[in-house]
Amino acid sequence: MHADEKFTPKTWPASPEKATLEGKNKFMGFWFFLGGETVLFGSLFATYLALKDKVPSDSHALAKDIFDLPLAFLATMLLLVSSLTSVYAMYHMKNYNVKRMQAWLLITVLLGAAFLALEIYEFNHYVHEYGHTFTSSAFGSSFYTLVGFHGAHVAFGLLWIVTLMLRNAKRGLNLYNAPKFYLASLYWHFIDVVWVFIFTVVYLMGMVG
Amino acid sequence: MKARLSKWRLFTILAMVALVLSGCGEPFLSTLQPAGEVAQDQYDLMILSTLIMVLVIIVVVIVYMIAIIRFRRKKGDKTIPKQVEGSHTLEIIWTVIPIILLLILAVPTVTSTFKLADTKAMDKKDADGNREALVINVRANLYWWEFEYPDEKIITSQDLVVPTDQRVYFNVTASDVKHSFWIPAAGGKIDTNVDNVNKFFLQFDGEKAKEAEGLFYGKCAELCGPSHALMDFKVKALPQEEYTAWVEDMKNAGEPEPSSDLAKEGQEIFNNKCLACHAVSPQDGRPEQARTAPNLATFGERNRIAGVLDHNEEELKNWLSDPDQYKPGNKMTGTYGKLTDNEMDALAEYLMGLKVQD
Amino acid sequence: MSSYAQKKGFGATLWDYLTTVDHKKIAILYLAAGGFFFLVGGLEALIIRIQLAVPNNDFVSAGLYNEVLTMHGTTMIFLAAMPLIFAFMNAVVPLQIGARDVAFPFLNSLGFWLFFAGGVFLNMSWFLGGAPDAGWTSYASLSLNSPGHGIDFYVLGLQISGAGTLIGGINFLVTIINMRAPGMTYMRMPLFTWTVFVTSALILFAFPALTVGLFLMLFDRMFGSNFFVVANGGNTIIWEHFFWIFGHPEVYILVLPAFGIFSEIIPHFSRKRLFGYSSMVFATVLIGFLGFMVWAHHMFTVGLGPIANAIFAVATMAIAVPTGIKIFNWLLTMWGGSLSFTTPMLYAVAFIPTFVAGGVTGIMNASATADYQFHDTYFVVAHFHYVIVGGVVFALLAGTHYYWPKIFGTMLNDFLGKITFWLFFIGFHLTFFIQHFLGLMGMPRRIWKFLPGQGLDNGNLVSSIGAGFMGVAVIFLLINIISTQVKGVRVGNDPWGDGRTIEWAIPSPPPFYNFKQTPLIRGLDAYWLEKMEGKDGLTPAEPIGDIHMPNNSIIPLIVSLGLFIAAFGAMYHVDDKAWALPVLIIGMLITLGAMFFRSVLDDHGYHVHKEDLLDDDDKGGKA
Amino acid sequence: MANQQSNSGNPSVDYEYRRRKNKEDMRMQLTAFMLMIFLTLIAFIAVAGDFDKYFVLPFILLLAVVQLVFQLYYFMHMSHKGHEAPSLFLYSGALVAFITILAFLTIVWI
Ligand code: HEA
Ligand code: HEA
Ligand code: HEC
Ligand code: CUA
Ligand SMILES: [Cu+2]
Repeated sequence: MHADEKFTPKTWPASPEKATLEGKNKFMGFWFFLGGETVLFGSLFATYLALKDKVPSDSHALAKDIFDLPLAFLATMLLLVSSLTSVYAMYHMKNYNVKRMQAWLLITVLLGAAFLALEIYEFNHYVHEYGHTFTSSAFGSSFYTLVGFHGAHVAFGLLWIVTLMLRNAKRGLNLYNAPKFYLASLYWHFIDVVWVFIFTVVYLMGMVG
Repeated sequence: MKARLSKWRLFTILAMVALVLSGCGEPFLSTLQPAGEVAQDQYDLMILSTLIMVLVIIVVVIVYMIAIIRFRRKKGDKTIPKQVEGSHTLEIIWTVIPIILLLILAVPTVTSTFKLADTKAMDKKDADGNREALVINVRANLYWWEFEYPDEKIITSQDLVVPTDQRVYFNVTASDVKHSFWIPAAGGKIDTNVDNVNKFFLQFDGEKAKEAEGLFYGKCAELCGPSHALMDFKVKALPQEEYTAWVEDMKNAGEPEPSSDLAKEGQEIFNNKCLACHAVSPQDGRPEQARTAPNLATFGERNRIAGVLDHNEEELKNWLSDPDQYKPGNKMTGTYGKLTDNEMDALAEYLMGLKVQD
Repeated sequence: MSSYAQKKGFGATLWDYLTTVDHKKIAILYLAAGGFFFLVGGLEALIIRIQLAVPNNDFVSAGLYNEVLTMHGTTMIFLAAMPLIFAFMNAVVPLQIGARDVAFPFLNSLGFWLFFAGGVFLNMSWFLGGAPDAGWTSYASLSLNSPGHGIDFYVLGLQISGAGTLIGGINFLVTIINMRAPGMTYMRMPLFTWTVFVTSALILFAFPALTVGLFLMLFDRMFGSNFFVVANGGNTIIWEHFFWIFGHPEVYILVLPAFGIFSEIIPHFSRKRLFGYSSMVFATVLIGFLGFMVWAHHMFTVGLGPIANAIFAVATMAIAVPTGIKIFNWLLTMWGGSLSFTTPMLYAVAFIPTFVAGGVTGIMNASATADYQFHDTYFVVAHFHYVIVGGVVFALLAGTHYYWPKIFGTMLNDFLGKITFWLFFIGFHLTFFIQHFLGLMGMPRRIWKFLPGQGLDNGNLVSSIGAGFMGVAVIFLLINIISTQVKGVRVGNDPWGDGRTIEWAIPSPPPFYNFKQTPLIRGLDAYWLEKMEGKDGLTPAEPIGDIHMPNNSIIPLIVSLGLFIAAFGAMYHVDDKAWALPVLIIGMLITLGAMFFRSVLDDHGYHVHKEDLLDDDDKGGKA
Repeated sequence: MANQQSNSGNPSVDYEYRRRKNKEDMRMQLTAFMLMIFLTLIAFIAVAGDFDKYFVLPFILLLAVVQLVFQLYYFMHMSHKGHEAPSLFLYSGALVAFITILAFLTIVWI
């Protein structure tokens, strides 16, 4: 069995991501990595919650002043939908339909990029509108660190998916790259999971007070 | 053979006695000679836990000694011992017994944790709205300590003065980096954080204070920079009347009145160069942030300079000529220019005369 | 590419080690680097003890003392103990579970080089303006206050080496889950493998907390954020929590594999199976679990309030129970056995009472109000050296002697080994026993000097003399190692005799593919079982066939080098040095470029062919 | 434990079956997605609607947890077999994260 063996939809295995030992290892290792990432984000959430609204006495930008529902909603929708599109990509991966997979991945990437653009706009807005910056208060530091770490994950995820798409544009699917696509999509979902908590804990709870 | 044996025995006994004696340490410093309620509670807990631990060690060591002596392999022995899988009875025994031992330790631990954290008395007021308990605000600074008596409106530094045989309550905080406030003989430490004010209490036993000649040593117990090792302070534990007298003296101290000409000269220099940081009266009305150096009102009555140097003119001049040599990284170095020998003499005379009690 | 044992030149050997992805060679790299840092950390310990030998000593200055103290703790924990444990994990685990390598050989190498780059970076601070000086705990208010770049070296160095450790942890988790030979169920895994498994899980969950803490510190020191700046709403206690949420599991990360090593050595030299295997496994898992619930016992004096203190006190005490189970199981393993006191066994035997003494002082510390007295005194220093040196270092020394033949194919001299042992053992107790009393007598830790007349003089002198003994012991160890390797007497599969686990069934050192045929595991202590049935090898689980092997790669080294360079740029960027930003960018480009290269260039490895394997038989399976 | 193929004996029967199975799976995913959008909407509405704070906070947290479960079990296939170790480790990570957050909400004072 060789990793770059050619397949047809019929010979393509049921769980291509786990069909080889390498795939199985990657699959398992990546899940564990996500376990570690959970602690990482948990720590960032903890920091944020401890420092929420902790500002020097002369500053007034608090959570309930700056956040804005429509913006958060839009961002949430973008990311949620991109999660679905990456599910579609994996659906076609399992069916050995490279073209469709690539197409759905492209849509995912576009949605992710839109999300990032929105986030950059949002940060910019806070800085200019409220003087709420990374260095203005402990609240600012913890907010930008938490949301920024998530944004960095989105950016890295985009880079990863794009690299995979380009690298495998010509040679199609095989048991060597199927696990990679699968992991990238897991990663993307994980980013979405984190966002669910960010919009709930940071934005919604921030607005409730 | 016999002689040798008895010599050994003598030697062991002597060694043990020496160990026990040295094990106690000095009465003004050692946690093993508790000088008050809090230290006593903690000492009792230490003794209880030590007893439990010695018991554990004895049990382990007995089984262990038998095992390693009885079951040594004889030379050339090729037999294969029985391959035992385990034993449920034994497993249960060595799970349950430790749990019991731990419970014996856990119960008093939890009780005393709550007891020693109980500072409600700090807020109790009598009919006139005066606080009943004695409260002292402790502020730790890079390498020196300030003690403010908020109800008496007096401030002192380096030497903490407390009455014996009553609970003294403390508010502790730090103004630059984290330190930790510790008077080993009187009780455990509490951190002086930069983020908050911690509260706790201590009590100083009159009898024990006498044994320690009325003077306990306090230490900074949290790494705080180069001179962390030298951030010592002293605690004068006085009987109630003496303490009250001291407070009165402090309240009435006012500005210092130098007695000699040299000292007057010293005062002049001091007011020019030093007063910006150091106050010389126990009533320092400035806010906390402005009090950037030890209050020197009682300097002449201290028994250490800057917490560590012997209290005499020579050391004082040494200190003034180069503080950094004695306390690396301290915040006084380089803030007052060079002093001439004359200025030094005058300052020393003046400072040594700063007293509130006669 | 075929990497059979040929006589190679120095350059080729060096290149081989720089690029290797073979777990056995990576083990040697870890052993060498960790050993080196142990010497460095030990030297720092000796400086500490010289300074504290007599009152009012001026051997080192106050600032330098704090640097030495900080680097001693940091080096010993992160750069000596951790990598040495990784050395044995790498050397032993794949062999014990019948695997050809770890799950991710490439990442294994990356993990090593990241650790090494971080360690070297941290130690560069000595030459570039001063080492970190806020203690290995680097509490926020003090570390933000610390001038110069010392703390930046600490933050960046630990960040880089921490990434390497995390990678290593994940690697071993997957290896142990996915790569076990047929028949090796979880409850047939050797105990060392079990402890490595739990330790890896602890690494996975503990290191992210440190990562976040370090990021916050980095941002505060370099980018003007306010996490720990009280005036702007920050809070320094956050750092303390993160450090200990990581730091407490860390001590179990260190000690569990040590338990594992002893759980191999004691049965081996008692000729008796481990008593209560399943409860040992259970206790290991339980210790790992409880390890996450107790961190605040390092913070009893912070002022968290009586409720928190009480909860954490009781939770901490609970750890005595599973640890006690282990102690008694070891005792009962020896009970009724046939004990042979080789050097490794001496360490194991010395470990038991020593560790119990250290463990029970841990329980004393756990008694919150008593800890108000113990905390930050030499009592705590004595506690943790009893568990760390008496537990971890004894295990590492024992493991060095025990596994030396499996790693290098030669046998350390037992007589010299025993000299090392006795000197180290005596020196250790001389140094640290008396420190309990020093602490109780009012000696705080981390003090640069102590003043005469406080009753602390004699105790400190005794302690320093003990450290000298340990220093001599280590020199004997070095002599032993050198003379053994110069003599180079080869040994067979099972040089200690009585090997129980399957690594002793294959040649020492094993061929690069480990097992010609994957073995079939038929029970706990599989090799012992086979021997008892009169066979002298393992039962194979498959016919001889081609073996798939990964290719060597220089990329891990380059990735780590890039980060090493970038870290300098990041650090000096704060000083507005013009060259700093380009250096940062170049470093990151090197790293990212190497990673990109790796992901674009498919690397499917190569196969060792059946015919060559059969051939190998004649050469005695040496590789 | 060499590399093994998980293809079963008869490829074409298998193939039909798998196609169908994948399709069903996908339909489930869509349903899950709809639900998630719905939950998100409710959460936003709850906040926009100015309800009592002590109702809204636990409520939206609950919704987030439900979404988490959807993501994990549908999108990330954690319900499929072969996910025992992953879920064990993910939940352990979540536990550690939870304890951390709890501690930071209770014993980090200012
Ligand atoms: C390998 C490292 C290691 C290990 C294994 C341990 C094990 C333990 N440690 Fe230790 N510890 C450290 C390394 C380690 N520690 C370090 C490095 C520090 C200082 C960090 C710093 O501040 O720089 C520290 C500090 C430290 C403190 C903080 C002290 C302070 O700063 O005030 C506490 C407090 O609770 C503590 C407790 C414990 C306990 C309860 C155990 C338990 O796991 C011990 C359990 C073992 C036994 C109890 C013995 C065997 C059991 C039996 C024979 C059964 C019967 C026993 C009883 C009934 C008691 N440790
Ligand atoms: C794995 C962890 C580990 C190990 C093994 C050790 C080993 C030793 N440690 Fe320590 N130690 C810590 C971890 C460790 N330590 C930590 C975490 C701290 C807290 C730091 C802090 O407060 O921040 C600490 C603090 C600490 C202190 C307290 C300092 C203070 O608070 O002021 C002391 C004092 O005695 C000490 C001593 C020693 C000694 C004598 C050894 C000995 O066992 C060392 C034995 C080794 C040798 C003696 C090596 C000999 C080397 C040679 C002979 C050189 C040869 C050289 C060449 C050939 C190049 N250590
Ligand atoms: C920047 C403010 C500053 C100035 C100006 C200053 N000092 Fe100090 N001084 C300090 C600080 C801070 C300490 C505490 C040093 C330590 O213990 O680390 C101190 C300590 C002392 C002590 C020891 C105090 C004690 O309680 O034992 C004396 C005496 C002293 N200063 C005298 C002087 C004299 C005399 C001058 C002027 C010539 C002077 N100081 C100027 C800040 C200052
Ligand atoms: Cu102040 Cu140490
Ligand atoms: Cu701990």
